[in-house]
Amino acid sequence: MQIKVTFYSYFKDLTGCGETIQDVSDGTTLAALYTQLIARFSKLAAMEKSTLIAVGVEYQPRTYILKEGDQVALFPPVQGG
Amino acid sequence: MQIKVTFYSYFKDLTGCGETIQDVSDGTTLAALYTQLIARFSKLAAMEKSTLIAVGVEYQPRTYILKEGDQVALFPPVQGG
Amino acid sequence: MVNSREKTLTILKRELSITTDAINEPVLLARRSMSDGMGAAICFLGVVRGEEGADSITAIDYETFQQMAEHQFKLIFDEIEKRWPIESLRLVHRIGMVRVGEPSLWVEVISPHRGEAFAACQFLIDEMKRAVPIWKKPISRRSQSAG
Amino acid sequence: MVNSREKTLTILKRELSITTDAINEPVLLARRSMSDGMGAAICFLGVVRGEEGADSITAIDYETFQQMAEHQFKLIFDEIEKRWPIESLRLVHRIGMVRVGEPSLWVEVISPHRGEAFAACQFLIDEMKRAVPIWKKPISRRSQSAG
Repeated sequence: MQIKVTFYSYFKDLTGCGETIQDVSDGTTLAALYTQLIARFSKLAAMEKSTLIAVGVEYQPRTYILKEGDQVALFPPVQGG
Repeated sequence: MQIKVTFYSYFKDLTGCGETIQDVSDGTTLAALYTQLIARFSKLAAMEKSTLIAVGVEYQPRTYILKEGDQVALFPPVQGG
Repeated sequence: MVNSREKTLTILKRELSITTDAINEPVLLARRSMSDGMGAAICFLGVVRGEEGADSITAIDYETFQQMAEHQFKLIFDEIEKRWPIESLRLVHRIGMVRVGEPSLWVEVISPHRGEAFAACQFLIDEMKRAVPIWKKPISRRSQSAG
Repeated sequence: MVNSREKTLTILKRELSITTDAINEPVLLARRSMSDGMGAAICFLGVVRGEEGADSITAIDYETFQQMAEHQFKLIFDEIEKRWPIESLRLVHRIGMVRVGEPSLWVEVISPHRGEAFAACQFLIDEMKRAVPIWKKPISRRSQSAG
């Protein structure tokens, strides 16, 4: 299935894009998705530990299993205020 | 010497006056002054532990020794705000 | 959008605005309402400072993932509602370009006593900085574009 | 009037008013000034509540020993100056008759970061309640004069 992935803040500079589509197989976790994205956007590799990941508008752990229609957002630590 | 004593808040109701003059001898402490005031204003007796005492605009302990010209203020716990 | 909620002590009046408009404190103040049981109001204003780390800056460009930011603020408001008796909670976060000296954040908390107003206001800002997807890009005096 | 002071981090702009005049927030707000290095402003407003203990009241009559109150506030301001880098500290305490729903206390603290603004503001109010000679006489709904 196809998962839409959006990047925020300087992650857009690291990947060179605001969003992308990633093809994943059934049962793919967020951790596995991240590994696949690193293969395409190598600069994400250094960010892996500090990256926050949301599905829709909720934070999700790396063990989350993707399902059809999920929209994923990847971004660095937030800093509002 | 003569010490001017001012009362605030409900201490004015307890003593029936806003201020008074108390004659004291040299070396009199605030504790001794308070005892003399109780002799005149018996309702102060119950307040002795919670009374705050200032000389001029500074809080002073009961051991403070009065000197000529001191102005003493007696009042209950403060409650600004 | 809202998690399961326990019985709350008071009904929370909530206002949330994430906007590119400048924060207008006098207008926000004029819209305040407090019932007779309320004894404390706290306003917090966060203002863009002239330096970010060692760098001298002219502005901060704030970016947000707005839909998620609104949801995450709602979760924090829900948690505050569970923890403290708050009558009113209003928050404005400005996004886009905010120049040095201009406010980026305005928070108001109204409650019966000051203890809960201070606690809720600090909790709200702490949680915002932990969970609400907003990011800062400092605009440096030299480059006008450094990150 | 001021105790011996250690070297301070910033110069404190101090304004203190103990007055029977109504607290005018918009006017106070309009007089605010913040330099480029300041990132946080907190305002606290204390308002007379409709109940005092179990009693329903219409107002609080505030009394002060003004000269001592001003001195005690100055001691607290001095202590804050030693503890936190505060640029501006303004406080208005209304005295005399203050009706339910009207503010009796307004405090503003301006500092580089929010942590010190919150800390200094809470310290100021706590210390005021401990040391500044101001007393409340609640005016009950029934008697209009009960203590």
